[in-house]
This record gives sequence, structure tokens and C-alpha cells, in this order.
Amino acid sequence: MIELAQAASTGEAVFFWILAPIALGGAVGLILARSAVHAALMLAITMMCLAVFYIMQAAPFLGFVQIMVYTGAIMMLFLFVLMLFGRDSKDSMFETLRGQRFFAICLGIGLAALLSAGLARAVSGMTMAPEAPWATGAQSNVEAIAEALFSTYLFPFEVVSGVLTVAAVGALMFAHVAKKGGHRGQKEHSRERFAPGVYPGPRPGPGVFATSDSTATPALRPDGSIEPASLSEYVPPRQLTAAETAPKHTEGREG
Amino acid sequence: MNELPLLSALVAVPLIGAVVVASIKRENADAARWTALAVSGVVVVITALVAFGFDYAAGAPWLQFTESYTWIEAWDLQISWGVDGIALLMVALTAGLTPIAMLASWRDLDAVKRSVPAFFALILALEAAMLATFLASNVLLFYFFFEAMLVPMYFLIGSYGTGPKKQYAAVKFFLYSLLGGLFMLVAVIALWVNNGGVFDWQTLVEAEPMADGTLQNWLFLGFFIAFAIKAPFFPFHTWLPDAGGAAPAAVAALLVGVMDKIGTFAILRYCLPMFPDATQTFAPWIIGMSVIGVLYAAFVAIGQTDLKRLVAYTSIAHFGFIGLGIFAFTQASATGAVLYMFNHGLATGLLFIVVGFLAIRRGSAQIADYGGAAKTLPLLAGVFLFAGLASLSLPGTAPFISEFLVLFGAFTGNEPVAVLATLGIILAAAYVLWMYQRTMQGDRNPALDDVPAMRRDLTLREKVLVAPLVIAILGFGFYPQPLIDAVEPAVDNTLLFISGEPEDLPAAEGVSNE
Amino acid sequence: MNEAQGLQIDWAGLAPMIIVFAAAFGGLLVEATVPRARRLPVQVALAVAALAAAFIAVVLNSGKNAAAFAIEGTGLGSVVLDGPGLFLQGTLAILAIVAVLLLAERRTTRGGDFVAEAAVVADSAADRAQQREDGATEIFPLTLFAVGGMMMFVTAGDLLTMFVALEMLSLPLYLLCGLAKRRRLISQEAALKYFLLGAFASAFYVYGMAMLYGFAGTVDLAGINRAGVSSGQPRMFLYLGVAMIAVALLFKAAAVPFHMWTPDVYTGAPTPVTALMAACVKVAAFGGLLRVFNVGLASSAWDWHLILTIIAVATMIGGAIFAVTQRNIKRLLAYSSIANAGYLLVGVIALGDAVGQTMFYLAAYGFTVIAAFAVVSLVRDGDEEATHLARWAGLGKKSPATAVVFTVLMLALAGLPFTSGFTAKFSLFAAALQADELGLVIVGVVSSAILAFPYLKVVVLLWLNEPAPDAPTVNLPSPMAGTVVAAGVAATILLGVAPGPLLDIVDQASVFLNT
Amino acid sequence: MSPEYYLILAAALFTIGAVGVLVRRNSIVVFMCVELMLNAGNLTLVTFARTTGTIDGQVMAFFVMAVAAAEVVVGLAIIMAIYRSRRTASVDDANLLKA
Amino acid sequence: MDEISYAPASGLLALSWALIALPALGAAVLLLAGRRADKWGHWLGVATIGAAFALAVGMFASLAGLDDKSAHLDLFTIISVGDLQIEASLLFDPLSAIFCMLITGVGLLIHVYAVGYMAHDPGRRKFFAYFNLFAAAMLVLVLGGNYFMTFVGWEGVGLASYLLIAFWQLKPAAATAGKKAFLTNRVADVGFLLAMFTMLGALGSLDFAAVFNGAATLSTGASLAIGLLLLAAACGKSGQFPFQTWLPDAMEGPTPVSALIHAATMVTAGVYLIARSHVIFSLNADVQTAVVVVGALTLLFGAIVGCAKDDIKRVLAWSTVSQIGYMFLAVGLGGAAFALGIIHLLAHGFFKAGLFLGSGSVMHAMNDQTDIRRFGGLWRVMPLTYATFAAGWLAIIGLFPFSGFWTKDPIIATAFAREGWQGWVVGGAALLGAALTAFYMTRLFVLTFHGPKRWTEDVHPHESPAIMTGPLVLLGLGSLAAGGLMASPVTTWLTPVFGEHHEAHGHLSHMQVTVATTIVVVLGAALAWLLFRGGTDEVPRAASWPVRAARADLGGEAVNRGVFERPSRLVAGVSVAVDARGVDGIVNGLSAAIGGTSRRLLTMQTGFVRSYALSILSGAVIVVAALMVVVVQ
Repeated sequence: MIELAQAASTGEAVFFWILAPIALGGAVGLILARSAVHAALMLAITMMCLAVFYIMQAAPFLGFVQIMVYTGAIMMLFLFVLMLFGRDSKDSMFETLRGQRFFAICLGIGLAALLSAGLARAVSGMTMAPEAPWATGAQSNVEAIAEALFSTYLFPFEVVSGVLTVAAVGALMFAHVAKKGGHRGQKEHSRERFAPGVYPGPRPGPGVFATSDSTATPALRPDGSIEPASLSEYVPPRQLTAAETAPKHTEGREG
Repeated sequence: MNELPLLSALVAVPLIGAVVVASIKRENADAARWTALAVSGVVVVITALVAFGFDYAAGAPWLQFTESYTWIEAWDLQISWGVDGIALLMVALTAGLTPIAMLASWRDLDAVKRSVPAFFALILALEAAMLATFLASNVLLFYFFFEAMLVPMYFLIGSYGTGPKKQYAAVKFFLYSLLGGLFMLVAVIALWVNNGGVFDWQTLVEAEPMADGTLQNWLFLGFFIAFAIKAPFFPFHTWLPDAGGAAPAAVAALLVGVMDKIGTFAILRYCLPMFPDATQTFAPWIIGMSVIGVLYAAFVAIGQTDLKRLVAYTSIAHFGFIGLGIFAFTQASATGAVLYMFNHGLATGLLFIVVGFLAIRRGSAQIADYGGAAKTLPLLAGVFLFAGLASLSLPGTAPFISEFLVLFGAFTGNEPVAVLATLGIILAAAYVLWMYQRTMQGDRNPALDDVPAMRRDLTLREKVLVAPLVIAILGFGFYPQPLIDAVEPAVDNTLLFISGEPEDLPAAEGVSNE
Repeated sequence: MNEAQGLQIDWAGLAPMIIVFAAAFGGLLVEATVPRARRLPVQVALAVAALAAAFIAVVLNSGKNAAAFAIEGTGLGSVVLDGPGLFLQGTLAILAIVAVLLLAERRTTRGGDFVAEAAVVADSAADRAQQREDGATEIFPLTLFAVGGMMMFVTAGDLLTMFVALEMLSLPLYLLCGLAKRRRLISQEAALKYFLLGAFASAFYVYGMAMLYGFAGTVDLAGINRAGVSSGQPRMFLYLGVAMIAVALLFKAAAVPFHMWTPDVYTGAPTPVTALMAACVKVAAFGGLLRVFNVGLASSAWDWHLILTIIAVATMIGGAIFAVTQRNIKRLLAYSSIANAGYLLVGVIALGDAVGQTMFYLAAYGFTVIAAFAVVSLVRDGDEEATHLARWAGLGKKSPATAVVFTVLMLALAGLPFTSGFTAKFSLFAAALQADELGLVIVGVVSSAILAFPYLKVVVLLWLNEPAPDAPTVNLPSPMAGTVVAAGVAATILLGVAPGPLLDIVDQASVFLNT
Repeated sequence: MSPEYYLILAAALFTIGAVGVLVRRNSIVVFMCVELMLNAGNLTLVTFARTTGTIDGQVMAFFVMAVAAAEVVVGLAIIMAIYRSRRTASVDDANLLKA
Repeated sequence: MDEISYAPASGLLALSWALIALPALGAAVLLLAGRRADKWGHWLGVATIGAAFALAVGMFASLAGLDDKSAHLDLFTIISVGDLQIEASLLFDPLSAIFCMLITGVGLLIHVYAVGYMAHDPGRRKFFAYFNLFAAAMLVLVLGGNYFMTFVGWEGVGLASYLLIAFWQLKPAAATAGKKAFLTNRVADVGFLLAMFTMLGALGSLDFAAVFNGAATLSTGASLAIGLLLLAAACGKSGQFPFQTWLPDAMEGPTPVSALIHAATMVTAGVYLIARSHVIFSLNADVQTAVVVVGALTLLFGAIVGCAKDDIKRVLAWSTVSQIGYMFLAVGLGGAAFALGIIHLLAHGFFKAGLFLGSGSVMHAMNDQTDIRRFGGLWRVMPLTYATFAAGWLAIIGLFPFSGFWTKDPIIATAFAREGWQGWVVGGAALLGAALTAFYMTRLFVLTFHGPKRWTEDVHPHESPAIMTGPLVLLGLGSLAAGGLMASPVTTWLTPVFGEHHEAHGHLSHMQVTVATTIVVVLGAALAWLLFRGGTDEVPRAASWPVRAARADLGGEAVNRGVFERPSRLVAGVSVAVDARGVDGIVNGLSAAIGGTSRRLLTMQTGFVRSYALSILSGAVIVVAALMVVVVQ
């Protein structure tokens, strides 16, 4: 029994030391990847590693849920939305908030130092409980979870349904546009498009030839002047600095 | 004892009156004026009843006409009223000055196009709150009204005031007083927490003095700062010239005449009996502050260019005398201080009202806008001079008696201080006479001839409202003994705590309308 | 099977929450079945009825002091119905009724403050078209979900239940924030900020919960408290857990330095939602804080006392100082709510001595602030709220009644006597002094004095300034918002003049179970 | 295999996630960083379930996953709505509201 | 020393309150009746003062019939606080009787005179009201049975004096003079107040009897303090050095005011006070010396300045300063000289009133001009005025057998009687003063009435109406005769007050002094006659430094400006600045600081959600760190 545990432990250690760097690498990749899609994939890698860790720690149920729900459903949802936004969109790595990155890194180091120092100090005094039945295999892991879920945590469990419902309602409200009036065919659309007073061509996209793709940044005409049609009625335009209005290479195409 | 709840009526009548007057339509300005005046008249009558029923004997209960009603049981808070001689004087002053202030601003609002009913309702509300602070025999109840009165006064200054700085003045007044009040609140809470959850003044006073000297000192400071700001004592005074300069003159008369007295009244009522040791610890400092205040404020007053601000500074100087009187701890000085509170209300009230007459005629309170005004306004000038003379404590006017007592009392305790303070008398003469000279005497300011109102001497209304003050100032100037008889027992009782013999207090009156 | 395991369910005890959640689901059904034109009255009636019923249920439960949902014999449970829990549930129900009425207001601006279809691109032709339409009625079920979550939050007996409740109350609010009809970009921005930062804070919560679990072996608050006295696990877990949980809860409570979302979200959200947040979320957040610190972390009070004191001081002073220069009434109220969070934190720090007084403060503040935001929603430039203070100048001349009401509310917030603001501050500070927190009380007093300035500035504007020729109008009568204002002002004055009954109630209801 | 390494790893992930929230501008990536923090919490929970020998940690992790799913839906809905109005997913551009 | 006690008043003497009430009533009626009283108001004023005079005479007679020569009347209690008892009490004794007669008698004459003098002034009614007010206050002063009452009257006359000096208040000079008089007196009155406090503190009472009886128990310090403080008060009221500057300025008031208040009565209140407090002053030799020094100094000071003045009323005013100096000298010398002071006071009351009224008559004739350089040769045009003025002139320079001779010579003699070198110094000063008096009075007399006419073109001098000349004649007669007639009876009359004293013998015998005085007076007068018989320059010529100094009031005004006025204004200016920038600056600065902090801190509210997250994370790190610090401890 002890040997078995030892062996298991050894195996666990091997897996841990292989996967932990990968998980960390995924996490670091998440915050370094310029493409949002790459970031999402990096996160997926980390989550997969975590799933393995769950399984290794006698939580097979959670491990599979992690793969199916988290990596499978949630990450796909992220990717789906990213695709809606356009796969090409890349984050600028240029930090606009003064000192933000510096303080973020300082705080990150500080938090990491505090946490690791604290945990390192703590784990030495940590006592391990005897292996629980669901860990030794005496009881099914799912059964144990189910028992807790449907007794102690029954009420919150039921309430989670409400949470999910709210999510559904929210998605519906923010994404669904009801159709109004009857069916409008091509004829109606083109009439509308060429009606007097309507600009028939495509509107300039916001942020064309600009450093930012915000609505607040007006589009520039080839001569550098502001395209009035790109000005929003509600968002006050950002004052452009001379450096910003000057022609420059587009990000991502340099070199 | 009297069965009628007279003291409750004293608070309730103006309060209800305020609501009634406030509900009068803006167009019926006259109805509002007369209703308000009538209400304040009723208050005068009730005050007279209280004054006649009051037992002036030396051994009489400290607080009389006591009433008590449970209010918030969770805090053991009662609405309890009671009046001693000092409070009686203050109540009389309030009741008397309010109708006069109303009459003084009878038509002043016609020019500024502000709601007349609101103005008179605010004055009545102010009266109710001020009366309540004098009558409350419960520390928290006192605090309630102490803070609540800021609201009507704030609007009276900010909304009905004059000059470009009225908003600044109103806000400054409010915040400054509020800050002081909050310090007091902390002290009140701490007192409550440390004294077994009692707010009742009588109980607190009769309790053994606090053993913890440090705590007592802090509590004293909490109360005292609130009162020193209210009074105001140097160096917490700078709100007063702004407020007094901006407020309509009649309101300024109430502000300086009555409201500021709450500060000194409360020092006598609360600080001395509840924190006798701390009072003695801080007395030298406060006396020093008072004397500096007397001289300093007088000098600042000499340098003022605005009549209302000048009068405000004279009040600060006078409050220095009151502070000196209280903290000299002699019978004469403390009695004098209380008389000073009353007499100063009469004299400075009159002075403010007369300045108001001038300001409303001329449309300005700047001294430079006057000069030789006595030529066309002989009677007004005469009353102005009279008020000024009363303010500089000329013998024969009531303030002299109080100043005499204060200085004498202080002199027996601390000669150099009294000598310094006595120099304030000279300065008082300087600022009063110079003010009079620059406005009323000398070469006539040609601009005055362009102002038709400057040719209208005192009207009948103005004469009627000025007369009682003049008579009172002269009457109490020659025969102040009734006032002294009223306040002396209460002053003696208060001083017993300082001398450390509170067991000699007269027994509390057992009657209460529970 | 449940019975076999000794699961005890006190249905009556759970009834308030069940009623509210059921009504929320019912509301969604209404959306699906009732024609659009008739949805509003049905939804409002349903919501008000459910909340009223919940309140009655709470009243019937009063005096209960047990876990409503518990494992037999342990006395532990995920829902604990003790004095504070019941009181706060009742308070939430009442405040929520008032807030729902404000949400239902559709007279001040045509169709109400809420957008009909949030999915329509802001600023597009379709968006302009829908500005004349009635707003969405899904807001009512969402509100009910949120309120249900709050009621659950204040009675949660363990950290997990609390977490679920936290999400239950937060998610609908994130959505509600983004539903303003006017200035939708700002509204959406508020929703985004609130959401991102809220999720960020949730992550801290989860991590902290994990740490406390690692420390105590349970997330039951009573269990954590016991472990605080005798646990085999290193205390470092406890501290890390306390720290992380505190971050999350203080975020919801809007304490400095976790407050920065507050002004932006309060400003951007539709005003009725702001009112809901300012009143109800404050109650819920502090209900949770009170319970966590009084029940779960009481045994480690010495450890967290210092840092919570620092945060309370920063919050009181910071909130007041920030408020001084505000020019926008909603931002001003937001910063004022931050300062008030500081005062409430004093109550939390004072622990057992101040539980009842903190709850009283919550109730008093809730009513006042909800009425204040109701007034804000009434003062309009055309169809938009006139939130810039300069636009409020001279309101006392144009609409004296509104100005009087708002003045009373401002004075109450400033803590003047005869208003609930004074009663609340007095009892809270008295309790804090009882707990020897003199320093905090003095800071609180100084903060109150500073904070009085912005309130007074508003009063100055209302009464002492001349109105601009194009001054905003006050849309009256509007029965719903009018009722809200009336209720809020009535409570403000009533609690100031006759606080006795409520003080008695909080006094009786101030003891947590399992402490 | 001592569980302490899991805890340290979780702490590292948590920190990385927190820093990511601070430095990334794309709102979806920011949100993903929050998810990373939640995952770190979950790993801690599972690890502590093992050390304390109670199942509650696993149950809680399960709850967190479920709730996180709902949160993701809500969050993405809000981000979508903003993107459609402003054509940007950058959190920095949402700064109409400020002092 | 005998126990001093005052018998209760009875009979007519119990009406002493009416003495005050009559003029007070007159004043009240005149002030309250308003313009309705314009027609008859002045006669009411005259009538009340006349009635008071009659009453005073009657009371004088009653008092003469009493054995103990005093009548004490308690009216009511003013202040009773604990041990402190202050009664409104009146004391009618020989000293107050003399003053009452003087005040009401001379007052009546001047009232009558003023009826004519003020006939064309629109404010005549008010003038008479103030006049009556003055009389009432002055009577309170002299009748007061304790220092408190005296002080009330003391301040009351100060007020009346202020009102009357500034009667033509639209003239800036008048207004300023009034204010100056009041302020200067106020400064001195602090001494009175402090003296009362000291008495109260040491003796517990302000009653004359109690104070005088207890005076022996006073410590040296206390008696010195009380004496000096009272002296300060007396100097202020009587225009003695160093408070002399207000008195000449007071001539801005109407001439009857100068005559009654600033010559005959009020300014002698200082002498009254010292005489009344003779018990205290006699206790302490240092105090006496102080009084003597003040008196001697002032009599020279006034005389010197008087020589250099060209304004008829100012010369008389400085002469008053100088003459009161003699009285101070007298009461300072103590003993028998107390009575001498009072006698000189009485005589001075007559002749100075006459002189002033005469000058008023001249001014009346000369269109209110006062510059003696523009007079001359008036004796022909206004013979009555001339004659009465001449009587006054003779009286004041003290030639045998006129008033001044009988009253001033004994003072000079007593001054020489002072022991040691002091006698020589003081006596010499008094003698020199007599010479100077003769010089400046003769100068005044000659320049006004004799010599060539130096009138401006628009004046047409004429004699004044009978209502003015009548009182002049009476006063003139009084001036000539009073001294001689009164000297001895008054001394006897005052014996109950001051006690018996034997004349002291000093360095020079009385006879020697008389001779010396007569010589110097004649010399002084002759010198003036010679110098000014032919008139004088109409524009002052450049003169040597003593003359320049005398013209500049010997620097008194400069000292006033430099030591009091300018520093006060400076302090006032500094205080205003300190109040605005310092005390209020702290208040405003605090609020500004809060606002500034607010604005600065709000820049953290950038609107960027990542900044907010940064804030949250930093908060979290702080919280974690703080909790871990606890652990490490």
C-alpha cells in the first residue's frame, strides 16, 4: 500500500514537473501573446494541464468537467466571440497608461513574493489528513461529490440555476435584435440605401489610418483631414497629437 | 408648581407658528408678517408667565418648570425641559429680540424679491431652536437643537443676506459650526458611554465627578471647542464677521444677540458643572485667549471698513469679556458674565438693527458710503450713537454693569489680566466713536443727497421697535438688580462645582410630567 | 435520501428567498407569454407582490435563530436565519420594493430609463428610433434575481453559499447597468467596468475561500471561527484567506482603495439601478461583511483589526475628500456612498458591539440614498437627466417642493439632527466608542465635517443661486418616482424623529448565530 | 508528491492572471486572465480537498466552474454589445467616465 | 483720625435726588418731545436749572443748620452680588453743597446767556437738552455717595461734554475734538475703574465713609495705587498733564459750553475727586508729591502755551489748564490747602465763565471769528462786554483786591511752605506761573479790546443783547468780588470735610509772597501791554524755538500722535491683516487644501478600468502584506 502510494507519488511528481512548466508557460503566453486567439489557445493549454492535475489529485470528475466545460465550452465561447470581432485584431503592445506596466509588474512580483513566501512558510506546518474514502477509491469520486452537492450544498446548487438563467437572459438581451415590420427584400434595402440624403458608399471604418480603432478616434481622409462621417454624435472625438496625425507605418507590417 | 407645560409651549408655539407661516402663500406677505409677529407675541406672553412663576429665592431648585417626556427609550433619551435663572434671562432675550427683529425687517424683503413667508417662518424656526437649547435639560436634546438651528440661520444668511459674499459666509458659518458641533458630538457620545448611558443633565451633574482626569480633559475640550466656535471666542471667530456682514441686519441681531450666547450659556451649563477639574485646568489658557480676544478684536474692529463687520468684531471683543468673566470663577465675574450675555444682546442687537436701518436706506454698509449722515437723519443718528455708547459700556447703560462686574471679578482673581482687559474699554470707545464720526459726523458725503431714503428719518415702526430696547438698556443700566437676583442662585450653584462643594446644591425638583 | 442523511430544510425559513426567486422565474415566463403592452404592470405587480410576500415571510420568521438549511446535529448550514440575517433580509425586501417602483417609472421620460433592446447598436438609426419606445421589462426579473441573491448573501452560512449569492446578485446588476436608454455608450462602459472589476474581485474571493478552506477544512463560517481557535493548519492560510476574501467583500462595499469603480458605475448606470446599488447592494455587502467578520473571523479579530482600521480611515477620509470637488450629482453621491462605507466599516470593526447599529445605519442610509437618486432621476434637461450640478442652480425657485425634499436628504446625509442620518451616525459612533474605537470615531467625525461641504454646496446651488433661463425641469407628477421620494423622505425623517422602534428591533436582532 | 507544489503553482498562476488583467487591453483577453485566476483558485481548492480529506473543495471547484460559465456568458454579452457600438474591444477606449 | 460717618438725610435734604432729577427730566423732555419743543424748549432748560439752583440754595441753608453738616440718602441697590453691595446713594455735605451751588448757579447764568447766544441755531433745543443732561450728570458726580455714583456722573459728564463739543458735528474739527475729548477721558477713566477695583478688593466697599474709615488699614502699595489711579482719572477729566491736549480742542463747541463745562465746572471735577478723596491722598506722601508735580507742571505748561496762542478761546482754554494746575497744586499740597484749591476753583468758576462768555460775546459781534490778531479797539463798540471782560482779567491775574489775589496767593504761599528744596521749586513754579498768567491774559485783553482795529472787512461789531450781557454783568461782579468775599467763610464751611488745619510756615512768609507775586504780575502785565499795545502781525512771524514750541502745544499733540494715534492705527492695520491672512487664512487655507487634495487625488480616477484594477491589486497586496506582518510578529 505504501509502495503503491510511493509509486503513485513518483508518477505524480513526474507528471507535475512536466506539466507545471507547460501550465505556467501557457499562463505567461496568455499575457504575452499579441493575438487574442493565441492568448485563448495558451489559456486552453493551461486549463488542460490543470485538468490533468485535478485527475492526479483524486478529482477525476472535476478533471473531466474542466476539459469539457471549461476548455471545451467556455474557451470555445471565447474563441467564438473573438472570431466575431475579427481574427486579425491584435493587441498593441504599446502601453498607453503611464507607469501601468511598471506598477503591474511590481505588484505582480510583490504578490508572488508574498504568496510564495507565505505558502512556503505555511506548507511546512501543514498537516495532511488521512486519505479520504473517495481518494483511496473506497468511494466513487462522483458519488462523494453528489452526496455533498445534494445535501450540504443543495440550496446554492439550486440557486446556480438562477445564475445560469440570468446569464441566458443577459445574452439574449444584449445579443438578440428583434425583427420589426415585415420581410424586407433586396428591393427595399437598395431603395433605402439610395434614398436622397443617404450616403450610398461604405462608411469609413473607425480608426482607419489612426493609431486607435476607437469610435472616439475619427477616421482620416488620405489628405490627413478628418472624415466627418466617421465622427460619432455621442462620443467626443479625441484630440489627436501632431505625432498621431503624422503618417506612419501600420502596426504589424513593419520590418 | 405650575401645572401648565409652559416650557414645552415655549418651544412648540414658534415651531408650529413656523409651519403655519411657511404654508402661507407667497402673495399674502402681510398675512405672513402679522401671523409671525403674533406668534412671537405669544412667546413673549408665555415667557412672561414663566418669569412671574419663577422662584427667585436662593435655595430654590436649580431647574424649575421641569418637564420630561420619554422620547427614544433605546438611548434613555427624554425630551426634558427646565429653566434656571441664566436660561430664564436668555429665554427672555430671545423672546424679546425676535419680534423686534421681525419688525426691523418688516418691509426689507420687498426690495429683494424673496419669499416673505419663508423668511418669517425661518425666523420662527430659529426662535424655536434657540429657545429649545436654553430650555433643554438633556445633553443630547441640547445637541439636537444646537445643530438644528444652523439650518434656518444658514438660509437666513445665504438666501436673504446681502453682499457678494453671502453664500461664502453662509457656508462658512454652517461648516464651522457643524465642525464644532461634531467635536461636541464625540464628547457627548463618550460621556454617554462612560457615564452609564445617561443624557439627563441633572443626573450627570449630580454624579460623582469623573475620576479619569485625562478623559475629563478631552470631554471638556470636545464641548468647549463647539461652544468656543459658537460664541465665538478668539481664534475661532472668523466666521462671525463674514456671517454678520452678510446677514440681513435684523438676523445679524439675532445671530449675535442670541445665537452666539448659546455658546457661553452652554459653557456655564455644561462645561463647568460636568467637568470642573478640566475647567480649572484649562481656565488660565481660556482667560488668556479671552483677553487677547478683547484687545485683538477691538483693534481689528478699528480697522474695519464695513459697518456690519465692525459690529461683528465688537461682539468678538465682548465675548472676550464674557469668557474672562466665566473663567475667572468669582461670583461677581460670573454673574457679570451672565448679565453681559443679556446686555450685550440688547446693545449689540440694537446696534445691528440701527445699522440695518442705515444699510437698507443707503443700500450699503460700507462706512465710506456715509459721512455727515446725521444732518438728515438726526433721530436715527441719535439712536445709533446711543447703541454705540451702550456697546462701549457707558455707565447708565446696562452693559456697564456687566462689564464692571466682570472686570472687578477678574481683578480680584488676576490683576494683570483684568488690567489688560480694562484697556479694551478704551479701544471700545475708539471704534465706536470713530465709526460714528465717519458715518454720521463730519463733512457730508455728497452721494448721500442722491439717495432719497437717506432723507427719511426713523419711521413710526422703527421707533416702536427701537423703544423697548432703549428703555431696557437704560432701565437695566440704572437698576440691574432684578437681573442679578434672577441669575445669582444659578451662578452660585455653578460655581459650587469649581470650588468643589457640589453637595451644597439645592435639591432637585421632584415634579415631572412623566 | 435527504431524510436519511439528516438533511433538515426549514421551508418557511427559506420562503423569502424562494418567493423572490420563484417570482423572478415567473417574470421570465411573463416575458414569454404576456403581450408586450401589458407586461409592465404585470411585472411590477409581480415583483412588488413577491417582495412584499418575502417581507411578510421574513416577519413571520422573526425570532428564528437557526440554520434554515442544515445537516442535522451539526447546527451548521448554508443558510442561517439569525437576527441580523432576518433583519437585513427584511430591509432588503422593503428597499427593493422602493427600488422596483423607481425602476417602473415611465412618466419622467417617455418609456422609462431603460432601453427596449440592448442589442441594438448604440447611436444607430434603430437606436434613435427605439428611444421613443417603452423599455425592456426583463429588468424586473433581473432585479428580483439580484435581490434574491442579496437576501441569500446576508444569510449565507458558508463561504460557498456566499459565493453563489455574490454571483447571483452581481450578474443581474452587471446587465442592468448596461441598459440605459440615453447615453448608452456610457451605460455600456459602466457595465463593462463593473463586470470586469467584479469578476476580478470574484477571483480574489475564490482564492481566499480556497485558503480559508485549506485552513479550516470547511467553508462553514462557524467552522472557520472554531478553527481560528484550534486548527492544526498553519495560520498563514487563514491570513491569506482573510486578506483575499476581504478584498472581494470590500470591493463590493466600495472601500478605498477598492472603490474606483463606484463613481463611474454609479454615473453610467441608469439612475434607478444606481439607486438599487447604492441602497440594496450596500446592505448586502455590509451584511456579508458583518457576518464574515463577526461569525467567521471573530476569533482572529486581533489579526485583521489593524488593516481594516487603515482601510476604514482611508475610506472615510478619501470618500469625503473626493466628494469635495465633484460637479456631477451622481458622482457626488457615489463618493458620498464611499465615505458612508467607511462609517459602516467602523461598525464592522467594532464587531459585536455595533452589529445592530450598523444595521440601523444601513437601513437609514438606504432609504435616504434611494430617495436622493429618485430626485436625481426627476430633474431633467429635456429627456436626459441633468446630472451636472451647475444645471441644478436655482432649482429652489423653479421647483421648491423638489428642492425642499432634496435639501432634507442632503442634510440627512450630512448627519443633522432630526434626520435619520444623525440617529444612525450617533448610534454607530456610540457603539464604536463602546468598543474603544475612539480614533476611528474622531476620523469619522472629521470626515463628516468635510463631507458636509459638498452636500452644502448642493443646497447652496438649489436655493442661493439664480436659475439659468434654460434650467432643467422637474417632471412631476410622476406617481412611481413620487412614491419613492415620499417613502424615502418619510423614512429619513421618521428614523430621525422617532427611531425608537427600529432601534429596539436592531437591538434584539443584533446577535449572530454560531458566534 | 507533496501538495505544496500545487499551491505554489496556483499562486503563480493567480499572480500571472492578476498581472494580465492589468496589462492587457483587449477586454476578452482581460477576461481570460480573470478566468486564469479562477482556475488558480480551483487548483488550490482541489489541492486543499486532498490535504484536508474533505470533498468540499472539489464541490466548490465545481460550483466555481458553473458560476464562471454563467459569468463568461454575461461578460461576453456585454463585451459584444460594446464592440458593436464602438467597434473596439480595447478596455482603454471605454473611458468616457472619469473624474 | 476720627471715624467718618454721614447722617441720614431728612427734610429738604432728602430731596437731593430731585436736584438731579430736575435737569434730567428737562433733558428727557427736550430730547423726547422733538421739534414740538423747539419754541419753548430753551426756557424749560432754564427753568429746570433755575429750580435746581433754588433747591440747592435751600438745601445749602438746611445743611448750614445741621450739626454734623452731612446728609446721606440711600435710594436703591444698584448691584448686590454676594458681598458686593453698591447702593445708589447721595451725599450732601459742605463740599458737594459748594459744587451744587456752583453748578446750578453758574449753570443758570450760562443757560440764560445761551438762550441768546444760540438763538439762531436750529439745534437750540437739543443744545439745551445736552446742557441739562450735563447738569444732571455733574450733579450726580458731586452728589454721589460712593465712588460708583461718582463714576456714573463722571462718565455722564464725559458724554455730555462729547455731545456738546461735537455739537456742530458736521464740522470735522468739532467731531474730531469731541471724539478726542471722550477718548482721552476714557484712557484716564481706566484709572478710576481700576482704583475702584482696588478699593473693592482691599476694603470691600465703594462707600465714601467705608473707604475713608478703612483707608488707614490699606497697605502702602494699595494706597499708592489707589491714589495714583485716581490722580490719573482726575488728570484726564481736568485736562492736566499728560492729558491736557483735549481741553483746548474742546473749544470747537459752542462758547457757553466752553464756559460752563470746560472752564467752570466739569474740568474741575478732577479737583473735586482729589478733594473728596483727601483722606486717601493724605495717607501717602508719594501720591501727594505726584499731585503737586502734576499741578506745578501743568500750570506752567498751560501758561507757556497760552502765551503763544492767537485764538481767543484757545488762550482761555490753556489758561484754564493752567489755573486748574493751581488747584491741583493746592489739593496736592494737602492740609489747609485743600480748601484753598476749592476756593480757587470757585473763584475761577466765576471769572473764567465770565471771560468765556465775554469771548462769546466778542465772537458774536465778530461773526464768530476767534483770531485775536483780527480784533482790536473793541472797547468802544461793546462797552459792557469790555467791562466784564476787564473784571475777569483783573481777577485772573490776581491783582489786589480782586478775586484771584485772594485765592491764588495763598496757594503760592503754601507751595513755598513745602519742606526742603521742593518748596523752592514748587513755589517758584507757581510764582512764575502767576507772571506768565499776567502776561498772556494781558496780551489777550489788549489785543482784543485795545490797539488799532484789525478787523476783516465784513464785520460790524455791536454789543450783545441784554439776555447775554445780563449774565455777563453778574459774572463780572462775581469775578471781582467773589474771591475776597468767599475766602474765609468757605474755609470755615469746609472744615467738617477737610478737618482743622493750621497754616504752615515755609521758606517765605505770606507777606513776602504777596509782594513777590504782585511784582511779577505787574511786570508780566506791563510787558504784555508794551509789546502788544500797537497790535500784532496778522501773519505769525518766524519766531525763536520757545515760541515755536509753545505754538505747537509744547509737543503734546505730537506725543499724542506718535505714541497713541499712529501706533494704534498701525496695530489696527496689522490686526486686520493678521485676521484676514492669518486666523482666517488658516481656516480658508484648510478648505483650499482639502479642495486641492481632492483635485489632485481625483486625477487617479482616470477612467481606465486597468488603472482601477491596479488600485484593487495594490490594495490586495497591502492587505496581504499587513496581515503577514501580523504573522511575523
